[in-house]
Amino acid sequence: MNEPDDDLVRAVEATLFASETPLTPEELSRHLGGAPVKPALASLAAHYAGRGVHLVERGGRWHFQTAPDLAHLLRREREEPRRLSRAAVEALAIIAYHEPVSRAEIEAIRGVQTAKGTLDVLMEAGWVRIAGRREVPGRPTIYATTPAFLAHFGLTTRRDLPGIDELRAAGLLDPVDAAYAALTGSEAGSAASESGAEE
Amino acid sequence: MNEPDDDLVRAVEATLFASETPLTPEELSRHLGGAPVKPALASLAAHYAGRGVHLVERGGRWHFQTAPDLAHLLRREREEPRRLSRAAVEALAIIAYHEPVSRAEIEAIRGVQTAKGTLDVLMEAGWVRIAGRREVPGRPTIYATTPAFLAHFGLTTRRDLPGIDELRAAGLLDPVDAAYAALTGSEAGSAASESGAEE
Amino acid sequence: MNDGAAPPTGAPDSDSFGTDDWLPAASAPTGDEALYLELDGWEGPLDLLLDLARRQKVDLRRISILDLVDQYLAYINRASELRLELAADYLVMAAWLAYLKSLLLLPRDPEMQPSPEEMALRLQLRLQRLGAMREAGARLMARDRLGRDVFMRGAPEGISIDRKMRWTAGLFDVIQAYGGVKARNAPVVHIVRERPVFTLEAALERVSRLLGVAIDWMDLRLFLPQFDKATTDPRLARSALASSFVAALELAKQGKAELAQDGVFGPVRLRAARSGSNA
Repeated sequence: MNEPDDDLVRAVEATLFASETPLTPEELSRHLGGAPVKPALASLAAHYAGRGVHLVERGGRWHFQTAPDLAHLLRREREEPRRLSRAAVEALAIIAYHEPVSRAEIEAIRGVQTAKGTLDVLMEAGWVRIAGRREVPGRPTIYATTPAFLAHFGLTTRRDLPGIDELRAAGLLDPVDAAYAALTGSEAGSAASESGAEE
Repeated sequence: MNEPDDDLVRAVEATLFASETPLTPEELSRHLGGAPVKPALASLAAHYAGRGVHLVERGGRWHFQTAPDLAHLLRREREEPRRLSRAAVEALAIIAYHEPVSRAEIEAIRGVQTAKGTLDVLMEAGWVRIAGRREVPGRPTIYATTPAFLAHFGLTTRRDLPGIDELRAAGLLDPVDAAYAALTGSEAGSAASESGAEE
Repeated sequence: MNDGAAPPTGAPDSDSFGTDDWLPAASAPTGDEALYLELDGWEGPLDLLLDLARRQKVDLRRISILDLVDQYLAYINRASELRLELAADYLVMAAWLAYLKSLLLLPRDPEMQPSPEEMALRLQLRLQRLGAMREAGARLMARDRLGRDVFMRGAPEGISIDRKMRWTAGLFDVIQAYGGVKARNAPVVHIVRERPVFTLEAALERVSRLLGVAIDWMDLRLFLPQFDKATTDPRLARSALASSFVAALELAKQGKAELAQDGVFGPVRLRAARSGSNA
């Protein structure tokens, strides 16, 4: 086979590169003043065969495309750390302490509505899973924590979660005392007042 | 120089081919999992140097583009890029050669007021950006060129601006006051007359 | 591309510009009048001066300012004869140039600041700078331009970065949140914390007992039980004071005690009621 003219190869290369659509050899040839482009196409395809970009023919039209083994480079995931919202942390805590638990039960305990998206975030994080349905009227979905939850929070089992008594001792569970301590300025409840002050 | 890893070269090639915008080495590296991409860029640029497509650096960002000598083949179907007014061309040149520069400084060189729309056109084209304010009384806005400006005009850096070295050596980028002082050995202080001359 | 300024309609005699080939083709000047009508084509008097200087076809550094002044003034005069409306800045420049010319031609006044030579040199420097930037702009526009002469890839696949959230929370956040929820929604029971008080009954008993042994006015504070300050809650002492004061009022009401206070906030004194007298 004759080596195609180098200038023609370059012209074909540039034209296909700049083209917004794949081109047939006829279109290319017309664009390049009637030059016979097929040898140039073959030469280019051979040149690009081992590279990160390939020159390929699809249905009689030629175009450049990323080498198939590098297609994964076209999509990349980037992790972004993001803190859970308060609602999500509360829902997670309720699920952890009460599992398995339905959304209605979570809402009853939280005292406010819980958006569907809140539970989705917890499932996306991999900490909460659907644990079936409660066999009551309406058969609500029930939620439970996952092994990833235990792993993330450094717990061996759910029993490692501090109990109600410990929470109270830590001042995390006593709004009346907390309010009193805040009013009298005594030091007893400064930790508790923080949670007590939240609504 | 060490030959960069062939897989990395292919990955850089594929990523730059696929990217819709020029990429900095840092962006490329982040996309490719932190690999050091500069040797790969140099190797690719050398490989493409004689081809119909070139790998070029413009303002720290890299992209592939068609070889300039093939312009005649590619230009015909393309519409002309925006035609700039004379005022806009002058303002662009003044910003590029003097940046960062305030509107008053542009006007001092051009000898006429610069319509607000002139700078807007340059900013809309993506060639000029607001580069902050000059810390002098009135804190005027100052303007500078963008990487897109360098890309559009085929400049690797501002040092490639045509004739910039000669202009600087001839003092033609210095303000009139400084040039006058340099010529006469006088102090730059007596310079208020410059603006006085216009009024 | 009209930028809102006076649209550059092309300079007259544009082939004398050489580098200004990026301009729209100049309308061919057919005569004086056509030429002068092109006044709009200049971007101000400095631009006109630069054009006139270029017509001298010498290096701007060697330009004769006097010739240039003459040309400019001739130009403005001609335009006036043709009754063309001239923008004020052209006339101001003309006046200034006429003044400069007179200074350059008249005998020197050595005291004059700035000297006419300085003024002329500054004008020349300005023209050089404008000329340099005009040429730079033309050279810039003549480069291989992206989208006109060179092209980026026509149909890039695009690279996309999917952002994936990595949610973070600490165990303490979870526990604290649970405590918060429980606390928030527990049935509210108001419990007054038990605290040391000196009851009114105790105060009544103590004040009436001590009143019996007192012989004259005594400060109320002397009726209070003595607490060890180091070990006693100060609130107990305040409680005792309050209870004792109320006890004193009560005893006075019952006619068993007399109260006296010499001034506002002064010490409250009391003594046992003298028989037959009232408080």
